[in-house]
Amino acid sequence: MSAVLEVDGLSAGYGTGRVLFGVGLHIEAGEAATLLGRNGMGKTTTVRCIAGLLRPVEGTIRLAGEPVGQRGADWIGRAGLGLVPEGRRIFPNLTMRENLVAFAANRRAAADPWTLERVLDLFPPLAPRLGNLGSQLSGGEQQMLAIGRALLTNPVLLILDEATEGLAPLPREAIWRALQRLRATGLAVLAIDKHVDRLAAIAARHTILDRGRVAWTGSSAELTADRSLWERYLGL
Amino acid sequence: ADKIKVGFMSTLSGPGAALGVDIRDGFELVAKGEGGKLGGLTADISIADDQQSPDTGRQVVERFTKRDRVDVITGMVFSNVLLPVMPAILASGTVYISPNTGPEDYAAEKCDPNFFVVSWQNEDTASAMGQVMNDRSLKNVYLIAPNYPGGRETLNGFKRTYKGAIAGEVYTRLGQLDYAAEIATLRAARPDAVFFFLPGGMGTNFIKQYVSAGAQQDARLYTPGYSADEDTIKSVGEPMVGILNTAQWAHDLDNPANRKFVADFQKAYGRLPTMYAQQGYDAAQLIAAAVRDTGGRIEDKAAFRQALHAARFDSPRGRFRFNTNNYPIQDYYLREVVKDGAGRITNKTIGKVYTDYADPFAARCKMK
Amino acid sequence: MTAPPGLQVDGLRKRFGGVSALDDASLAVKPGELHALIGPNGAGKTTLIQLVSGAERADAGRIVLDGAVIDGLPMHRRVALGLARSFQISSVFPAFTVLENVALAIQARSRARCAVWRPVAGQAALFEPARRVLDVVGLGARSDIAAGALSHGERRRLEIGLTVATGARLLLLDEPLAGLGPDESARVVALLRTFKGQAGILLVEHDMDAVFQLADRISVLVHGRVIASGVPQAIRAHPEVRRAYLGESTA
Amino acid sequence: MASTLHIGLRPLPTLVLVASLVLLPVVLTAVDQPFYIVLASRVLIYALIASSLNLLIGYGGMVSLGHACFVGAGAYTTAVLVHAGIGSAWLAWPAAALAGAVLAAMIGAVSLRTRGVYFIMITLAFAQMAYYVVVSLRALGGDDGLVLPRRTGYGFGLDPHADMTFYYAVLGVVVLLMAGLRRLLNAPLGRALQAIRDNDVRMEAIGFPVFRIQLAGFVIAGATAGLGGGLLADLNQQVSPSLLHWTQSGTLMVMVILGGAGRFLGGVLGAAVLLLAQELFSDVTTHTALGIGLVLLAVVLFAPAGLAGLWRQVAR
Amino acid sequence: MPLTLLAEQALNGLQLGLMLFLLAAGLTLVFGIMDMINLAHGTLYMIGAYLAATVAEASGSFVAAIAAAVVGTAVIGMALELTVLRPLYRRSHLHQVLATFALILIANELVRIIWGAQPIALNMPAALSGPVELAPGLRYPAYRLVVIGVGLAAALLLYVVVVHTRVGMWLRAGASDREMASAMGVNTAWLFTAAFGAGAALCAVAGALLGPLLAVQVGMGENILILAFVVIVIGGIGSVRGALVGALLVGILDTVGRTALPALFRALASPEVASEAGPALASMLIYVLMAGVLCFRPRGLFPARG
Ligand SMILES: Nc1ncnc2c1ncn2[C@@H]1O[C@H](COP(=O)(O)OP(=O)(O)OP(=O)(O)O)[C@@H](O)[C@H]1O
Ligand SMILES: Nc1ncnc2c1ncn2[C@@H]1O[C@H](COP(=O)(O)OP(=O)(O)OP(=O)(O)O)[C@@H](O)[C@H]1O
Ligand SMILES: [Mg+2]
Ligand SMILES: [Mg+2]
Repeated sequence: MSAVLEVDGLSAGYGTGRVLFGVGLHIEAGEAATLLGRNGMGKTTTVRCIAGLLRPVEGTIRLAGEPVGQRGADWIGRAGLGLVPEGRRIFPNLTMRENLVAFAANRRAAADPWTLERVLDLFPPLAPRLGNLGSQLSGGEQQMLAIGRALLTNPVLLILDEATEGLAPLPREAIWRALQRLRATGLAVLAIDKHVDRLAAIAARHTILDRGRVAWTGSSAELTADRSLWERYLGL
Repeated sequence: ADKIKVGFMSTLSGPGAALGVDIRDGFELVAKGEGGKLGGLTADISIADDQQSPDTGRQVVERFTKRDRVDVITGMVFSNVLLPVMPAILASGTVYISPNTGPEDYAAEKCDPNFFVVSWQNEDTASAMGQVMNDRSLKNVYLIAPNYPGGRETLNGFKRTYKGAIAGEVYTRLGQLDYAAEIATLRAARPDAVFFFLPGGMGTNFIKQYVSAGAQQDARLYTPGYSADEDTIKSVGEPMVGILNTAQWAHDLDNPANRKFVADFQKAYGRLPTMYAQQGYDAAQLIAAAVRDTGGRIEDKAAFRQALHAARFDSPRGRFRFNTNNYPIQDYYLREVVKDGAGRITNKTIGKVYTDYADPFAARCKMK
Repeated sequence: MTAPPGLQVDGLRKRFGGVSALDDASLAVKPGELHALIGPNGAGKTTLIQLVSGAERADAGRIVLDGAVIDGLPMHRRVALGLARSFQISSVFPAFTVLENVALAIQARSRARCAVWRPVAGQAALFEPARRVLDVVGLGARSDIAAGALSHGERRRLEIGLTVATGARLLLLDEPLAGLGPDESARVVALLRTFKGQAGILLVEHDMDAVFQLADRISVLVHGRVIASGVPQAIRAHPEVRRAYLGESTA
Repeated sequence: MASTLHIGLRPLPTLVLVASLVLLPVVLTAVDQPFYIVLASRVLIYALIASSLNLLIGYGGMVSLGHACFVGAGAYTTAVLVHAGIGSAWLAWPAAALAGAVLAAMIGAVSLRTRGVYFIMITLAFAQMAYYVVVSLRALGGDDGLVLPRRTGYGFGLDPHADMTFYYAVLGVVVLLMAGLRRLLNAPLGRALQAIRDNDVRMEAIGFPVFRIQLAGFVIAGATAGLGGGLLADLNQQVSPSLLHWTQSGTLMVMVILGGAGRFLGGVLGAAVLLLAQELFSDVTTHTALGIGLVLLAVVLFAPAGLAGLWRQVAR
Repeated sequence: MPLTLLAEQALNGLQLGLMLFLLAAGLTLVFGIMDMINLAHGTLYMIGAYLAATVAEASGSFVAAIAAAVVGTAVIGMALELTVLRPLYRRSHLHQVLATFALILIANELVRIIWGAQPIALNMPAALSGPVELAPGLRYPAYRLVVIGVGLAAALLLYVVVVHTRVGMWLRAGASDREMASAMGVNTAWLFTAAFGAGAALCAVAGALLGPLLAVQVGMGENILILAFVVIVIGGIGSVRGALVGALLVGILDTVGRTALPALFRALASPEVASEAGPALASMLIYVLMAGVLCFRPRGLFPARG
């Protein structure tokens, strides 16, 4: 079984301030993993490093075996990382259709590659808004668009940073279901989300960050079993 | 004195730079010829750029008068720089010698013993052209100039002598790029001839566009010499051919001083001199002559001014002397842009318009 | 006419080109009531807040606050009348420290908000209340770092803090819980509960647990129309609401 | 309390700076270099004008490319008053400031409906209109401008034409206004202005009358620039349309950015360095612009926060 | 005014507009789409003209001149982008203003040092130097018709690329959120360098094409640059369509103003006032237009869409 993502001893920060201290994280092909933790613990920072948007201070990151090293974010993107960033970050001056098709790629000649049609099936509310500029979309529509945009690149590793924020119950469920189906196609997923209980059902492996350090890793079973974790690290 | 300090301030950057550079080159040619001296005195010439802005000009004048304490200032091209800074120069009791613009004020009531103009009064060349039109019995002329005092002055000069009818009188924007509209209106007015005054790039644009519109056949272009000189020819090329212009000088005037000047200038700078170059050249010659005549005792201001006014030097333009208002009394010539034997496009003298012409304002000057 | 106190919204319409974002939407928020506004993505909730807060003009309809029609008023005048809103996508002052952010909101209602002489720095009257607000939203420890350096969740909380600090009597909150971790959500829910009775709140939120915990009444917006309005139990049972919004999950 | 915004005033450096400015002309006279007194006066005046623009660009986020027209308004007002026989600085300078303020109020009221680059361009548009008005009005001397027969006087038997007297008059005005400016920036209004630069929508949403606050800032800057124009007219004893030309607005903007937009002494530093550099280069070469250009390029590439920022980098 | 004259003036307005658009096109790309304030745009235009003039002088072929100018200017443009502008993307617009202003100063001096202060000649091909008979009584300079044609072609090309190709989408995406665009797999760095080069090339086309109509001299870029900015802002920054419409509006209004206004004033007011107010108002007309447009449409006529 081949590792899609291997992060080892990752340290990073902004300016002089350190935020991450030796974070490690491994994801196998077709595996779904999560990154959990309170606000400000370093989840997004980890993601930024993986996506090449933030230069690590130290540590190594390998994508599908390839060391990312000094590669630029664009190389990583083309190498098969599909990012649904925190805060949506869709392109406000492109129409919804442009946001979707501009970066579409069928890298892996996948059995059933993602197409505009499939994305619209996943998120019916988008269809009537294809002509709207990104800036003219509702919060939730933007969120769905951000997910669709990432899917259309047909990634090997999909990273969802709070991808269900601002989604109504129905589309949220749609995403959970889609993720489940996707895993069958061998797509690896790294999810960050506040709905830990739902994630526990979908993802196999979980990592909890606390003040920039890995505080715990384990399986869904272990996570659901040990409520003390929830109180200590997730505040539940 | 053991040396003469000259403050040379001209427009050496921006669109107007071409003119300032010619004046400077002409001026330096004299000093070079004398091995760095003017009239026997070591010449300490500090050169400064007024950027065609009175503000900067004022700053430079302060430096010349208050820090370098120069004996003579010269070099300014444009009246919109000269007029604002002149009071400061005169207040400091420094002599100014204008190698180009000769505004009305200082020709008339405000004439000043420290203010000399070696070029012309702003209306002169235009007046000469008015005369030409009369001589050629052109009865219906169209006038174009930029909408600023210099432009109006020139057209007034033209109207002062021109007797015929005026088909139209248009004032365009300073620094205008496109003249298609004006040209169309102009041609609709069906004039016999067009007299235009558009200094610098404006002239270049106008001529290029006028000719490409094929209007040259319907109405010929007439202009003051400084809008049809070697620099404009260089920038316009072929379309210039056939343009008539008036000037106090031409590079083909046949006199020893001129032959020397043109030869030296071409040798030094590898191009034909323009009126501006000649004017700068004479400004320097004037200073040199005065220094020589005072035996280098320029600290005696009165004597120095006397010597300047006497103006004993051989000008390339031929006969030259100062009027009571320290503006020139000189001849004016008609030149035509032609393609000469060598296929070179240049000005050719085709006649004399005025002999010993004096500007009409001198009468209002109190100086004797 | 004498409208009852609180917020009254009658027949609001708003079109964007072809899209009809709001189509004859009406609802009322009684003083001190926590009124939840739920509905599918793109139903028009944020648009409604935009119109009520004065960020955009309605094509038709009337907005009445405590009996006074406020349609025409610019946003800042409405805030002065006690109507403040929060943003779905956090909108803070990145170059200012967290504390200074909130202090601004306090300054906005101080009489000398545009004074030209007395330095702001060290005006306890501005910073003391600000600190209290930060403690409430749990940013007390972060008060001296630049707002631009906050994490997403922290910024969401500052967003709420800014709105609360205006001291408005009627708050329009656009998904205040979005992006908050479980414990932070719980903290904010508790905060909102303390407001009950003191300030009216129009709460737009997709977190149904929170909504059903907090709301006195709930209105459901679908395609720019309020299809149902009532107490939580009624809404939870409402068939059309289940179909259009809740789905079967929260049965 | 920790604040990134409060503009502190370190007494010692300030004292040294002001003291040296006071002593400067005495020294220069001692070494018989009156010219540099004039130059210093010019630098001071431009420092004031640039600082007024810094208030807009650096603190208010209102990037105006029309600032020269307020300078022009003040300058021409002074010139016209002198021609009308009103020769007292006590009248002429306030009048200049008033002219700047009124013009700013009119232009600001329209321009502030726009944002960002559109604001840059609309301010430019109005400045260009002002320029063409001045160029075309023969009453204002058209392209030749107006010459002031004499400088405006201060009474008390002081002679404004004595370079030193004029310098001190300017110094007084500039120091006073800079002090006022600092006060303003630290006060609630100043804070509000800076917050609007950061996020105008949020400011409106927490209850600030954004438009009015920005207009206030715009008018204050306009008035200051107008006053600067008045001083300039006196210094040069001449006014001309080139004062209002868009390149002038550009130069002022360059001064601010060069010195450091949003740094209190940014405008001052920028004006001083640019003018002195010009003086220096123009003394040794006629390719002044080349030198200036290289300096600017170096600053923008290696001192992102402008000279004032560099100051701090070095200080550390 | 006779009909032919009316027609001719209409053509002149159109033609002036497209002259401006030639320069505005490159500016729309760099300033509008890529969102960089490049004051040195006029400088590239000047360089284009000078290169064209030099090559035309040497080779005698106008086509060769244009080709050389385009290639040369594009290379220079990309070099500038790599060395000076690339470090500034992450910084505020103000830094771009300062840097590109510095470039203007430097370039002008260098050009003066290399080519001298006197304007230099760039003549149109003899074939086009005369007028052609469009309609009986309506002769129009052939060359200006070419300018009209090229202007329209440039507009069309730019519109198609920016609005209907992926590259155009990447550009717009990169301009609004560089980081995210690269995360989506776009090599923004090189994309922008290339686009800047294209912008420079468009400058060169403008410079080479307008050279025969306008003086080729130091500083020729500055004044026309302002007009180009006006055009773009009126149209709506980032909109090719807007830029074209803006250009035509400015061209026609300016032409009408210059021809009709003075006449109008002469009819209404005293000659004194007329000769003063007429030209004055004509000169500021386009700025009045811009202020008016922005007053009622603060984001231009066509707020940012292709
Ligand atoms: N741009 C930035 N500059 C400086 N510090 C930052 C920046 N972004 C985040 N930080 C700091 O880094 C730490 C981790 O931030 P990060 O966004 O990774 O947290 P997170 O786990 O994603 O939190 P959340 O759940 O709120 O998104 C926080 O303390 C935050 O203050
Ligand atoms: N400026 C605009 N131009 C065109 N359409 C717009 C504009 N703003 C919003 N819309 C559309 O109006 C509808 C309502 O938007 P709104 O933001 O109010 O939805 P919402 O209820 O807040 O949704 P969400 O829960 O996802 O935030 C959406 O379908 C959106 O696409
Ligand atoms: Mg995060
Ligand atoms: Mg919403």
